[in-house]
This record gives sequence, C-alpha cells and structure tokens, in this order.
Amino acid sequence: MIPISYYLILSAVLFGLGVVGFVFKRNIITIFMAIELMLNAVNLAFVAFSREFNQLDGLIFVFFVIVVAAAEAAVGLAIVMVIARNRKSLNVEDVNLMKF
Amino acid sequence: MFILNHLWIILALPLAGSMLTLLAGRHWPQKYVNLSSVGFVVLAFLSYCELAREFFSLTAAHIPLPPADYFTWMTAGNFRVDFALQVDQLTIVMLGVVTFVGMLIHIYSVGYMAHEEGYYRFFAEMNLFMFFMLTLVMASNLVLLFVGWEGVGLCSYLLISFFFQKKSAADAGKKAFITTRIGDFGFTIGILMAFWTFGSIDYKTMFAAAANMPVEGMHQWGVLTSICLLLLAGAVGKSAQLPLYVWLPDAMEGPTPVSALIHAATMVTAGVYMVARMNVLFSHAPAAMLAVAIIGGATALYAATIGLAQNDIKKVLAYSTISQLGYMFLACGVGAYAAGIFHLMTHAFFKALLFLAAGSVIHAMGGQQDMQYMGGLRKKIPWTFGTMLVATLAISGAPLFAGFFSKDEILFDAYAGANANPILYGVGLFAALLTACYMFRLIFLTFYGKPRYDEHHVHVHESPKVMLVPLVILAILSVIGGWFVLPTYWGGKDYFKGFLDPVFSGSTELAAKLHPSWTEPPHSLELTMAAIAVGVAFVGFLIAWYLYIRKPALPKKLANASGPVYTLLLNKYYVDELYGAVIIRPLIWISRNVLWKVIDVGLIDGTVNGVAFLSRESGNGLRRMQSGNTRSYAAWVIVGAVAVTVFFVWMVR
Amino acid sequence: MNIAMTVFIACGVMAIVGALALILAREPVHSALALVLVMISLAILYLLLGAAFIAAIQILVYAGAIMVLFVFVIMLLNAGEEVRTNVSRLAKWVGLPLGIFFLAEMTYSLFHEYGNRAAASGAAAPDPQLTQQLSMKLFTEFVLPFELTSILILIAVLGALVLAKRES
Amino acid sequence: MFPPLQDLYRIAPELVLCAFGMLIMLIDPFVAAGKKRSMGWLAFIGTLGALASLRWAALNQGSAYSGLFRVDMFSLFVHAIVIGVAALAILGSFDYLDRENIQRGEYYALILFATAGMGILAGANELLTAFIGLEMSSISTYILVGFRRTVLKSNESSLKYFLLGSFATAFFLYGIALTYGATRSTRFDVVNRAIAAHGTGPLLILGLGLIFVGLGFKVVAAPFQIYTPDVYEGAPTPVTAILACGPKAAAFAVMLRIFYSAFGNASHIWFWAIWVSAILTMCIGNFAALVQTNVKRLLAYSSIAHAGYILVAFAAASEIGVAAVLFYLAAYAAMTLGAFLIVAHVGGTNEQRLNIEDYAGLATKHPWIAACFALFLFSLLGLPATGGFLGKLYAFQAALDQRIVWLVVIAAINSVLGAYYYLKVVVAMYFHEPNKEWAPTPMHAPMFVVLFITAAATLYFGVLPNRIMELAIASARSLR
Amino acid sequence: MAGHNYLLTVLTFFPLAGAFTLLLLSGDDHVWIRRFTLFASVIEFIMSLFLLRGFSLADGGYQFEEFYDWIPSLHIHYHMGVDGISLFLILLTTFLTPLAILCSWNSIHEHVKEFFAMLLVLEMGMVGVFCALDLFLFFVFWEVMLIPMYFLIGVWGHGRKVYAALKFILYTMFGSILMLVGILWLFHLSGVAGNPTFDLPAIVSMLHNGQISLPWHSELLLFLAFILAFAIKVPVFPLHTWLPDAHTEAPTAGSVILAGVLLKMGTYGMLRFCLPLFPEASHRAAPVIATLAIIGIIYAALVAMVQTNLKRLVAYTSVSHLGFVVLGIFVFNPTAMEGAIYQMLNHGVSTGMLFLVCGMIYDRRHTYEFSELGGLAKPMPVLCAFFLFACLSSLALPMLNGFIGEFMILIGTFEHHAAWAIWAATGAILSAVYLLWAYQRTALEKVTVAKNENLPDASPRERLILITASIVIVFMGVASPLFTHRMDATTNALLQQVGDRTGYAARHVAPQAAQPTQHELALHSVKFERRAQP
Repeated sequence: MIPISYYLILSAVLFGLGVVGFVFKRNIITIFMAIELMLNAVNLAFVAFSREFNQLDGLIFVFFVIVVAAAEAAVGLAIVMVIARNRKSLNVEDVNLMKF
Repeated sequence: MFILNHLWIILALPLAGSMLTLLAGRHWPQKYVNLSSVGFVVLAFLSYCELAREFFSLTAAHIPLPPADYFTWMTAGNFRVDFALQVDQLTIVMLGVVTFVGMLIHIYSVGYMAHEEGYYRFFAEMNLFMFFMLTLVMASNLVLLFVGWEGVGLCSYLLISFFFQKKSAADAGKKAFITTRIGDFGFTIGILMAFWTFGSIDYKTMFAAAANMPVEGMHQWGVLTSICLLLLAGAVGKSAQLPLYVWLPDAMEGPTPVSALIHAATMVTAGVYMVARMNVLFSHAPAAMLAVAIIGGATALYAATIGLAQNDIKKVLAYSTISQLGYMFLACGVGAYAAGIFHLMTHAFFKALLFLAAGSVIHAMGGQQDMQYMGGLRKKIPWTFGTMLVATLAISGAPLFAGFFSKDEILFDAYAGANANPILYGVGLFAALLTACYMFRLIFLTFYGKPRYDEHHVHVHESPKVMLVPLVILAILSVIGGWFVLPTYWGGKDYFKGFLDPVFSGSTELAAKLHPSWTEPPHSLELTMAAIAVGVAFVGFLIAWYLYIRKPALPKKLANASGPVYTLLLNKYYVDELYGAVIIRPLIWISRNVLWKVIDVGLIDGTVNGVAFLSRESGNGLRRMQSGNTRSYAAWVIVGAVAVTVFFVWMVR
Repeated sequence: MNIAMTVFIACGVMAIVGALALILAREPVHSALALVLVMISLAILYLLLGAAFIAAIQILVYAGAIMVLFVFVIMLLNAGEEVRTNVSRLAKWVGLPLGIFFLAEMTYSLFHEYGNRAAASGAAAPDPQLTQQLSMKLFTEFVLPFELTSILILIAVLGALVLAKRES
Repeated sequence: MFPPLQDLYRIAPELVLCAFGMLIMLIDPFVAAGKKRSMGWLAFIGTLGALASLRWAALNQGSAYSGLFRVDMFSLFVHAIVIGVAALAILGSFDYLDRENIQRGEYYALILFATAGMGILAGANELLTAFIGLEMSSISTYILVGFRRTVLKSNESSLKYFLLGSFATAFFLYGIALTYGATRSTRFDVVNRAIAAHGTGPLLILGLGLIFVGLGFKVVAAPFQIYTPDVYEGAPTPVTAILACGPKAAAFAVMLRIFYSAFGNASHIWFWAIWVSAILTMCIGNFAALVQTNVKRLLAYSSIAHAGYILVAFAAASEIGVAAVLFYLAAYAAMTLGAFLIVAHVGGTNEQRLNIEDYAGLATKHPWIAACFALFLFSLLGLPATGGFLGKLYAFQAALDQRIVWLVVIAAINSVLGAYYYLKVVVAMYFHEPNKEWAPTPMHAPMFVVLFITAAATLYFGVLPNRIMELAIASARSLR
Repeated sequence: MAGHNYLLTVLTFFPLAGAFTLLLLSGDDHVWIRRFTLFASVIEFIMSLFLLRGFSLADGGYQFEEFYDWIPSLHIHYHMGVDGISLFLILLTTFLTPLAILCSWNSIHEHVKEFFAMLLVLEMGMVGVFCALDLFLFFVFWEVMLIPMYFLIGVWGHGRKVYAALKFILYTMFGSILMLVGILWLFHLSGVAGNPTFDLPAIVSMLHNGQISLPWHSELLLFLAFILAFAIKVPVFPLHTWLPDAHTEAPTAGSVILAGVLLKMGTYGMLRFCLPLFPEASHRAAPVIATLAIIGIIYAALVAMVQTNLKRLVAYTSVSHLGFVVLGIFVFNPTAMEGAIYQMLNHGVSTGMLFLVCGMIYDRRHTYEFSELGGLAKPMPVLCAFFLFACLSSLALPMLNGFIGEFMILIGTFEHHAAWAIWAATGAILSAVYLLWAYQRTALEKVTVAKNENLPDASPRERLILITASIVIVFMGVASPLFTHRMDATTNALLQQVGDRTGYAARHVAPQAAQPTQHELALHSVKFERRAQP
C-alpha cells in the first residue's frame, strides 16, 4: 500500500531537482534536459492524481505533455544547433550579447 | 457757474496739452510746442481765475459744495472709488498756487530750455505734472489723491532724469521715486486702514465718521493714530522730511525749472496739503500731531545746518526747501494748519523765485553751479540779483515781506497756540536764524566780492525777457504775498485764516476744547514775538555779513578750526552713505548671494535636479538586473516563484 | 513492507539518483543517460500506478524518441565536457540556494497534505480496457487539444526546418 | 458524444488561420524565391478571413468541445486584437523581410499558427487546452524570434526566450497538475465550484502560485519580466511588435479567465501578488527605460511598464477592471505596433539605426513618419486625446473604484517618469539637427497603410473610445 | 442649457481648424503663412467679442453652456460654459495671440509654418481650458496644451532650450498627474453617491447638498492633489524654478503666451476647482497658501532685482505678481477676489507687453544681458518709452491697470488679515526698485556697447503692437468697472458657495445691491443742486 503522497513528494523532489539543474548546468543541452526532468515530474504527479481519483483525465494530460515535450525538444534542439553553429560554444554563459 | 459745474476742464487742459505735445511735439518747431504746452497751462490758470470768481460769488449756504462725481473708477465688493473732484477753500488756495506758479515757470522754461534737446519731452512731462498735481489737489477721496500723489512722483522721476544720459541724473530720478515709494508704502497701508475703519475713502464720509470718534489720548495708541502716522509716512516721503529727505538734494540733477516747480513750489508741499486736508483725523490723534511737529521741527533745523555748508547754489536752495517744509509740518503739528498752508503759499512764491533766479544765474554763468566760482555778479545781472535779493529777504523773514508773516505766524502758534510747545518754538527760532544766515551767505557769495571765475571764458549775460518777467512777477508776490494778514498787527482779522476757517474750524475748536486752560493770547504778545523773530533773523544776517563780506578769509579758518563738524555738515551727516551701508547694499548682497544663488539655484532647483539625477541612477541600478546571463535570469524566475509560493502558502493563509 | 513498496522505493531512489547524476555529470552524454534512467524508473512507477499505456509511451516516445534526439544532437555537436563557469554570481548565490529551498518548500507543503490524503493505492493490475477508454476520451472529449497538438507538431517541424536547415 | 458540428463554427477563426498556415506551407516550395511576398499576401488574406469568421463565431456563442473552449464576447474581443495585430504585422513585415532577405513563407505560416494559438488561449476554458494554446503561440514565437538565423543577437534572444519560456511553462504545468490534484478537474467552472465548496487547500494555493509564475512570465509581470528586453531587442523588429501586442494580450486574456472565473473565489489570495508585482513591474520598466539609448530596447522596457499599468487594472478584480484591461490591451496594441514598425522602418538594413541619435532630425526628413512616431510616443506617455491616455485613465479609474488608491498614485507618478524617456526620442526627432546623412528606404504602400491604421486607431481610442469601451464592458460581463 | 448656441465650441476649435489648414496647405511662402495665421487669430478675437454681447451681468452661473454626451460609458460629457471668471480670460487669450503672432513676424526663420500652427493649437488648448466645465474635458485641454508649448520652447527657443522645455513639461505633468488621480477619485465618489459623473457643476452641487460626504482628511488630500497642479502652474513660491528657465529660453511669442495666459490657468484652476470643490480645505489651507504667496511676492521681487538678464528678471516679476493673485483668491473676500481676477488680466497684458519689448530688443541685439544693453533710449526713444510705460503699468502706477488689481487685493486682504496686506504691500516698493533699475540698465545712461549706437527704432509693426497693448492698459486702468461688474455676480455666487459650508459667508460677502443705488441717488441730488445755483 503506497500512499499517493509518496508519489507526489517524489514528483516534487524531481521537479525541484529540475529547477536546481536549470540554474546549475551551463551546457545548454543539459539545461534543456533539466526542463525535461521537470516535465517528467509533472507527469508523475498527473498519473498519481488520476490514479487517486480513478479518472482518465490525468493520463490524457500526460499524453499531451509528452507530445508538447517532443515538440519543444524538436524546436529547442534546432535552436541549440543554430547557436552552436554560430557561436562554436554550448556554454550558456557565453550567450550575453544583449544586456542592461 | 460754468467751471464750477465742469471742474474737469481744469484737469483736462494740462492733460490735453501734455498728450498733444507728447504725441505730436517730436517733430514740431519749438513755438508750436510752446503754444500747445504753455498755452494750455495759461488756459488752465485763466479757468482757475474764473473758478475762483465763481467760488467767491457763492453764498455760504452752498459751501461746502458736493463733489462732482464723473465716473466710478474702481468698484468691487463693498469697495468703491469714484473719480470725483471737489472744490473748497483749501483747494482754491492750492489751485491758485499750482496753476499760477506753474504757469510762470512754464513761461520761464521757454527761455531756459530753449537749447536743450528733448524740448517737447520736457514740456509734455511738465504739463503731465500739472495734471496730476491738480488731480491731487482737487481729489475728493483718498485714493484719487493717491493717484495724483503717485502721478506727480512719476513726473518728478521723469523730469529729474531728464538728462538721462548722465548717470547721476538717472540715479537721482530712481532714488527719488523709490524713496517716495517707501513713504507711499505707509500711505497705502494708511488708506487700507482708513477704508477698513470708515468703510469708505470719501473725504466726506471719513471726516464725518472721524469727527464722531473719541479723541485718542497721547498715550493710548488707537486706530486714528495709526492711520495718521501711516499717512504721515507718505507725507514724510513726498515732502522730503526726516528721515526720507535724501532724494530731494539729488533731485537737483533735474533742470532748474523742474526744481522750482516740483521740488520747491508744488509737489513737495503735497505732504503738507495732505496733512492739512486730513486735519480732522490728525486733531483726533494728538500723538500723531506731536509726531508731525517733531519731525517738522527736527527737519527744519537739520536741513538748515546742512544748508550752511553747501557750495552748490541749488543744493543750498534744496536744503532750505527741506527746512522750510519742516516749518510747515511744524505748523500743522501744533495745529496751526492755516499758518502752514499760508507758509506753503508764500514759500511757493519766494522759493520758486529763488530757484528761477538761481537758474538765471546758472544760465548766465553757462552752467556753473558752484558758488565758489561765482561772486561779484551784482552788476552783471542786476535783474536777477534784485529779484533774488527780494526772495532772500522774504525767506529770511524781513518785515513786511511775505515770508515774515507766514513764518511769524507759525512761530507764534508754536509758542502760544492751543497745543503750543516751547521747545519746538525754540527750534523754529534757531532755524530762522540759520535760514537768514545761509541765505545771505548765498547772496554774498554769488553777487558780492570779487569774481572767482575766469572772466575770459565765461561771458556773464542777463537772461532773456521771457525768463525775467516771471522773476519780476514772483518778486512782487514775494513782497505782497503775505499782506492778507497785515490787519492782525493792529488787531484786525486774519483774512487768510478766516478764509480757510471752514476747513479747519473743526480741528481748532477741538483743540480749544482739549485745552480748556488755554486762552487767546494778548495782542501785545503777537508784536513782541514778531520783534523777536525779526531780531533773530537779523542776527543771522549779521553773521553772514561778518563772515562773507567783512572777513572773507574767516570761513576757511573756521572750517579748518571746526574740522569734523564742518566736514560732517559738508557731507550732509553722511546719511546717504549710512543708508547705502545699512540698507541698500546688504539687501542687494543678500538677494544675490543668498536668495538667488543659494536658495533658488542651489536649494530649490538643486532639489529638482537632484531628484532627476537620483531616478536616473536608480535606473542605472535597475538595468543591472538585466545582466544578459540566462542563468541569472533563471535565478530571478526562481526568486519570483519562491516569493509567490511562500507568500501564498505562508502569508495569505 | 510489501513488494509494491519495495519497487516504489527502489524506483524512487533510482529516479532521484538519476536526477542528481543528470545535474552533477559533466559529460552531456552522461547526463542524457541519467535522464533516461529517470524516465525508465518513472515508467516502472506508472506501471505500479496501473497506467500501462502511459508507461509504454513513456518508454517509446520519451526514452526512445526524445532522448535519442538529444543524444544525437550531443553527438552531432560533439558537446565536450561542461565547463563550470561562474559568470553569474546571482545563479550561484541566489539561484541555487533558492532552488534547493524551493524543492524543500514543495516537498514540505505536499507532506502537509499527507494527513487528508491517506487514500492508498496498491499495485493495480493493468486494466485491458484502459487503452480503449483512453482513446475514446481522447477522440471525443479531448478532441480539440488532440487536434491542436497536431498543429503543434506541425509548428515544431516547421521550426526545425526553418532553423536547422543549412543556408543554401 | 462526438462534438456537434456547431463547435467547428465556434473555432472558425482558428480553423481559418491554421488552414491558411498549412496552405502556405504547401504552396511555399513551389513559389520562386523572389515571389515569396505573395505568401505574405496570402497570410494577410488569411487573417482577414479569420476576422470575418469572427462574425460567424459570434453568431454561435457558447462553450464548445465539451466545455474546453468558450466563445463569448470576451474571447471575441481578444481574438479581434490578436488577429488584427497579426494582420498589421504581416503587412508591416514585407519591406523588413526583403531588406534582411529572409522573405520566406514559413514566417507568415508561423505568424498564423501563433495567432491561432493565441486565439485558443483567449477562448480556452480548461487549463490544459490553455496550456496547449500557450505552447502553440510560444513555440512559434520562439522560432520567429530566431528567424534571422545568421544574426547572433537573433539566435541569442531565441535561445533565451526558449529556455526561460519552457522553464516557466514547466512551472505552469506543475501548477496545473496541483490544481488538478486539488479539485479533480482542470475546467475553470469546476475549479471555481470546487473552491466555492471546499475553500483553498495548500495544493490549490501552490498550484495557483505556480500558474501565476507561468502566466506572469508571458504577461511580463515582474520579476518574470526579466527576459523581455533581451528578447525584444534581438528579435526581428516586426516580430517584436507582435510579441509586445499579441501574446501579451492573449496571455492577459487567459490570465483573466483563470484568475477571475477559475480562481475568482480566491482573489483575496492573488490580489496582493498582483499588487506588488504591478508596482515592481512599473518601476523596473520606467526607471530602467530612463537610461536607455537604444530605441528598440527602450520600447521593450516601456512595454514592461505598460504591463504594470495593465496589472493595476487587473488588481481591481472587478468588471470594470476587466473592461479596463481589455481596452488597454486594444489601445496598447495599436500604438505599440505602430511604434515598433516605425522602429523597424527607420532601423534600416541589419537594424543599424536603433539609437536615439539616429532619430535626430527625422522630423525634417520625414515629417509624417516623425509625426506618427510622436503620436505613438505621446500615446504611450499617456497624453490626452490618445488611446494611451484613455487606457490609463480607465485602468486607474477601475482601480480607484475598488479603493486601491496608493497603487494608483504610484502608477500615476510612474507615468510621469515616462514623459522623460519618451520625450527624449521626440526631442531627438524634432529638436536635434540630423547628424549623419541617411537615405531611408522608401516607404511602400503596405507599411503606409499600417501606419495610417495604427495612428488612426490611436486617435480613435483617444477621442471616441465609447464604442470600444462598450464592447469591453460587454466582454467583461460575458466573463463570469 | 441657456441658449443653444455653439459659440464656445467654435471659439475653441476654430484655431485648431486654422492650424490644420495651415499644415495641410503645401508651400512655404512665409509671408502668406504669417498673414493667414494673423487673419485667423484676429477673426478668433472678433468672434470672442460676441461673448461680451451675450453675457448677462445678473447671472452668476455659467452662460453659453453646451452639454452633450461624449463618452457615456465613462459618464464623460462635453460641457462648456463661461462665467465672470473665465469670460475675460478667454478674451485675454484671444487678444494676446494676435500680438504674439505679430511680434514673431520676422523673428522666426525655420519651420515657420509649424511655428504658427503651434501657436494656433496652443490657443485652442487655452480657450478650451477656460471653457471646459467637465473635469475630464478640462484635463484633456490642460494636458494637450503642454505639447505645443513644449515644442515652442524646444524648437524655436534659444540657449538651453531643450533643458528648459523638458523641465517645463516634467514639472507640469508631475503636478497634473496627481490632479488626474484626484479627478478620478471625485468621479468615484460621485459614483458612490449614485450619480457617477465628471461634470463639475454636478459634482459641486452634490458636494454641497451632502450627497457626496467627504471626510475631512480625504478632502484635504484631494485639495492637495488639485492645488499642487495649479501651484506649479502659477507658480507659487517653492515650485517656481521652471519658470525662469522656460521664459528665458522661449521665443518671444512663447514667453508672451506663457506669462500672459498659461500662468493664469493655475490661478483660474484654484478659483474654478479648489474653492468650490473643497471649501473646507481651502479655508483651512488658506493661511499656508497665503504665506507662500507673500513669500513669493517678496522673495521673487528680491531675486528679480539682482538678475543680470532682462528676460529672466521679467520672468521673476511674474512670480511676484502672481503671488498677489493667489493671495487675493485665498482671503475669500469679494473685493480681493475680483482684484485677483482683474490682476490676472493686468498681469497678462502688462507682463505680456514687457516680454514683447524684450523680444523687440532681442531681435535687434540677440541678447538679454544687461551688460550688453544700456543707453538704448538714445537710439530708440519710442521703444524705450513703451518699455517704461510697460514697467509703470507693471509697478502698479495709478490710472494704469496694475494698480487697480493690486489695490483691490490689498483692500480686500486688509479687511481680514492686516498683516498679510502689509507684507504684500512691500512688494509695491520692490517692484519699483527692480523695474526702474532694469529700465535704467537698459535704456538710460550712456550707450556703452558700440553696437547699440544706431539701432533702428520701433518699426510700424512694432508700434502697432505696443500701442494696442498700451491702449488696453490705460483703458483697464481707467474703466475697471466695465470689467468688474461682469465679475460681481460670479464672485458673489462663488463666495456664497465657498462660504456657506463653513459659515464664512456671513462675514465675507458684504451686501452688494443696496450701497451703490444709494450712491446714485446722492449723485443725482448733487447734480440737481448745482444746476439750481444762480
């Protein structure tokens, strides 16, 4: 018997780790992975809730989230490639032409 | 009754003259200018004569005449000023002096100013002056009087700085206007207070109200006292009394006719006129009366002392004017309004004469004003000398001359009048001595002794007829001008006083009521007083004679001997310098270096610019937030997220 | 202490370890593999929650497609070892601490819910109808978002096309 | 329970937009490189069609697709704004794209898709639908922002926008999850009822907070405004124009819906967040703008400031408040679009001329452009007889109506700050002598039309705003 | 609605139409442009004279009213109307504008068309401000009018013109934005009272019959919000530093309008809004404001005295003179108030004329520094004569306009606060000092700078301008009742309003009707008597 809240806490932890990862990582690609991690955390929460309510809606949401994640991934990686191509660097901190 | 019903004509004439001359005169030949300006003044005088005739023909029942109300000049709320003129005995006298002397001086100026540029300007301004002076005299309420009051001030400003390219002239004009303005400040407040007290500034209403008010004792400072003192401030400024007299000597920068008309005969006497006009108020405020008397006496003495040491012929006359005005104030101060006005009239004659004669001298000397470079002119300009001598006798109070009667009357009232004051009498007497002294000093220095000027360069010549005629006429008047009162010496009635009585009766009766102990002095006293006065004047004459005819070298020695005293007198007690050091320069310094530089630019504007600067700086600070680094941005987002969630979860609930 | 719980704990730990590895690994590839680990463990948890279908697409789409894409890009750009620059002091001194605080806060406030959410859920047997019901719902009730996602994919394709295409 | 046909009418605008988008994608390969502008015209026609179809949708108001989507005055109003913005932006892009030679069909297709996404946002009545709408508009704008692929700045802003955007989205999503967990549904009405019934538990509040983060990012509410200046500066100027008007409007719309109709009963919770955020937003925007020398960036900051003013109206949490927000969005769209497009025009090739000095003496060279720009700036500054003024006035009035006095006072003082930096540009245009010689690209008809329309609209909103206000109020009413 | 005519609307928007025609008509023939503008403004002036014809003295309320819905959903109306206060201010505006146009005949060389268009737009704004009776409408005109002024200073000014222009507009906007908040708050209150409106008379009446109950502190806040805007505009003492800069850098026409009309908007606003809307607060704040006004009178006079720049000096005199006006407003006495209104007009004409003369000197010498001037009366006597005349009218010489206003204010003030009156009166001395000194430094003494030796004297055009102004000055100095009678009804009504809530009326508003009539009777009898005499 596993209380739902365990799942929730797990998802919270994962989400938090995603957030931390976002600020911690420098490599654009891995930063993007951190975002994916956050999305996964969200999915976990959805599934857990749908399980709790015996609803399918949660699962549907997960489905959509995955699709959106895929779309984002496609576009995001394209952007990353453009950047890498023009800058020869994947360090996010080098990307600072515009400031103030 | 034509003029009586159309008083405005007397005003309109000089005004028309001035406007005409001012607008058209620029390109006119001089004779047109004379026609338009002098002509109108002559007309004004004639219409005055007609007015006087009509006035005398009136039966006592019709006097006082109601003021002729032409239009409402100001009205707002319960405040209302009408442009209303009035005629009564006092006005008649003043009008006479103004129009007549004015006319003579205009005529004189035709000759005197002939060679000056801005001829038309001069006459236009003179006419304008006449207009305002007449307004002042005929006004039937305080504000209208103030109109004339300021107007003549303006004209005096314009005429003093007539030679505006001379710095001294420009300064003198400004000084005159501003100094009188300081007095007018008091005057204005006085008017405000009067309106506040009486609810109106019409003479009729004011005097009626004041007459029913209790007399304020010497030590209880009431509203009337305040009003009177405030008005007095104005008078002090206008009539060059202590401590605001400083502008008058400088005013001699103006052309001599101006000095004669404005700064001797008419404008400067406005203060006296005003006090006399307000006699009802003053007699209800003994404290103010005393103030008037003291100021008058002090000024009379003070100015006379300075007069002793001056070398500029016009300056001497200027100080003597101040001193004589002091006499008039003294008179008013002791309640002898009639005497004051009487002296005002005679003084107008002989002082105008003195100035004109002096002008003729200067004219003859080609602009030289310093008596140290004159002397022995007696033969060369006999007419001038003769008339000037007459005037001098008159002013020093030689028996049977105009000045004798008026001055004698003042001294008499000071000694034996209702509110007599021996000290003031003494002062007056001493001043009389000094007067005789410095006047004869002037005569001796100018006309006697050896010429002290370079006779090859200066070609002394008698002035043209147009200048001499007025001199002669005035000379005659300086002799006979005082004979109204002759009968008093054999116990007859005083016609002048009698004529003015309706105006002053209220005050005189009141004075009598206030001093029940006082009784009409015996006739014998009158004669003795006169004798004393003459004696004193004669002593003055003797001193002058001894110093300047008998022992011409003595004055120098005396001067050196008396050292500081003499320099003090020569430099007019350094009063100008004092004012400069104590008031004017500090004020300017503070205004420039504190108010403007520090407060305005530094403090206020500094704050404004400071605020601008600060906001720009905070802008610079805030834009640092946009470091351009994505990780920092992420950090900001997290900050926001944490803030929001923490706020929601722990603050709100 | 039944099997379910054991599995849960195991996967949970695995997921967290994976997440940490993702963060700490310097090599992008390692991070990628760590993320795959997380996904797989999550997939198992989905099964545990009785959402077999979701578990399946989690493996297929996520671990299968998306992560492969990632690894592919990493290879393509041969992204080397991560350089831990610290240009942004803000991220180091504010971002990280607050991030960790955020983690803690979320966890705590979900703990807070524990009391009124005791609703237990055992390891449910995979329900054969699930997929069918899911698709029914998807094509009736949620047809609009479904169609929209298709547009979304279209946009993504377009974007990739626009951005990544080499200049001709 | 397959959705009825009528639902198609209700999403007609989106259908039209997407249809044209795909059409363009299909035709584009067959169009010669020189002829790409025709795609633009096609897209423009598409937007016009969408606008026309609004009428159709208006005739079938009500909720569609089992209540995931809602067509009411509110959504129609916002639709009108975003589609109008798209239309004008398309017209305004022609010259620019030629100049930068990135004249490609995808550009227009993406604009259409983005607009469709905004439309969905405006009408969404359910969190996940909203989320997908949001993603549609976001992802396409990520791409548009980076459309000048060879330009580093463009890449950079694209990257920043993308990373931070998806970061925020993740928050938003987690917020949705928690809300779902708290109320067992993501439908606004259900959520609303749930709150009414059980009040707000920590899950819900947390969810609300995270949703605020996600949406705050889109409506550039401080401190989530952070990305705005960089992104706006780097993006192709016409895209910046769209960014400043379209997505913002849509995001505000959905935020209104979520906060008013879903979390309306929790307004006591989010009010203060909005209050603080409004002040921060205004102050950051205005103060930072004071010291800008780059007009594009300056306008970016000013758009932050304006988001702040809109939040002031938002804080009112009343019918007038909603009306004020909508009116402000409309007026703001008109003037900002115009301003940015002028910046695009003056910027010249490769956007070299973005500094204030580059505007020196514009008035003598191009009196009309200068006049229009001045008009837009005055409107942004909020001088009477312009839309900006009415917008501010309405916003302040709405806030005061709820007795939110101090917020209004601060906003008012802020708006004076605006005078300084907007006028700096005016000063340059009118008071400075042209420093360097510059032959601007001739202005073509489309651009001219756009300027004319935006200027006219700005004045119309300022002088005869009644019609629009009535519409806004009606929309506000339809939003329960 | 008294008489459904559109005079005010026409008056307000005719200049705007003129400006547009000017801008739209292509071609850059300066002569033609000037003539057209002058023509338009003169037509405007003539039309404004019709106000006098239709104006009824008895009516203390608004006349020529126009009332239409403008933005119903915000309850904003298009409400215009004039009363005794605004009537002459409108005339002043329409009178000064042609003069301003004439005086910039030859002194503007670049962007001529825009310049004159701006002047016309400005006129529109000013007339609008004086006509508007709807708070919103008023605010619109109030702000709109800033723009042309801003451009006038910024484009056609000299020296640090941009700084001055920016300072001017920022200062003013800062003040007015808070007023906007105040206006909105009033609107909110009226809404609470059940009749939301921006309409001034409506709100005033609601305030007075207690429909809107305003707690003391919020009334004070509102009052401050309004008074700040107006005080900056006037400007009252510590808020005045924008004025010298704006004036010094502005072109002549700008200064004339600025000093002549714009400053009056502040005092007008006090009369029109602060007093009727917030009587309580006005009464309580009066001492403070009066004190500031008096400080302003003396302080500005002293600062003016030591200026080294002619125009800057004149600018400071404005601060001093407007101090009198503010004082007159805040003693709540019919005499003082009419004096204040009258003084607004006087200051408009006199200071306007001073600036005109300054401008003419500038056209010749391109400097305002005293060190560069001096002795000008020699080369150009006529111009200097007019200069002196302007100075005299500005230093309140009796029989010229300045005196009447100042004196009424003093009289009225003295009745309640002798001390204020006395302090204020010192301003009269100082004004003599700085003006005569300025005149001396400009016109008198020897010509020091060679350039000044033979400057041309006033041209016919300039004479026309100056003579017109002078005639008005004298006329106003002599025939003041023609003006004040048209103010009586309004001022009394206003004072009733302001008074009755705090019970000041009894003490302040003296019975008007009775006293003059008695006087008339007295007069007739006198005339009769005189005729009766043989």
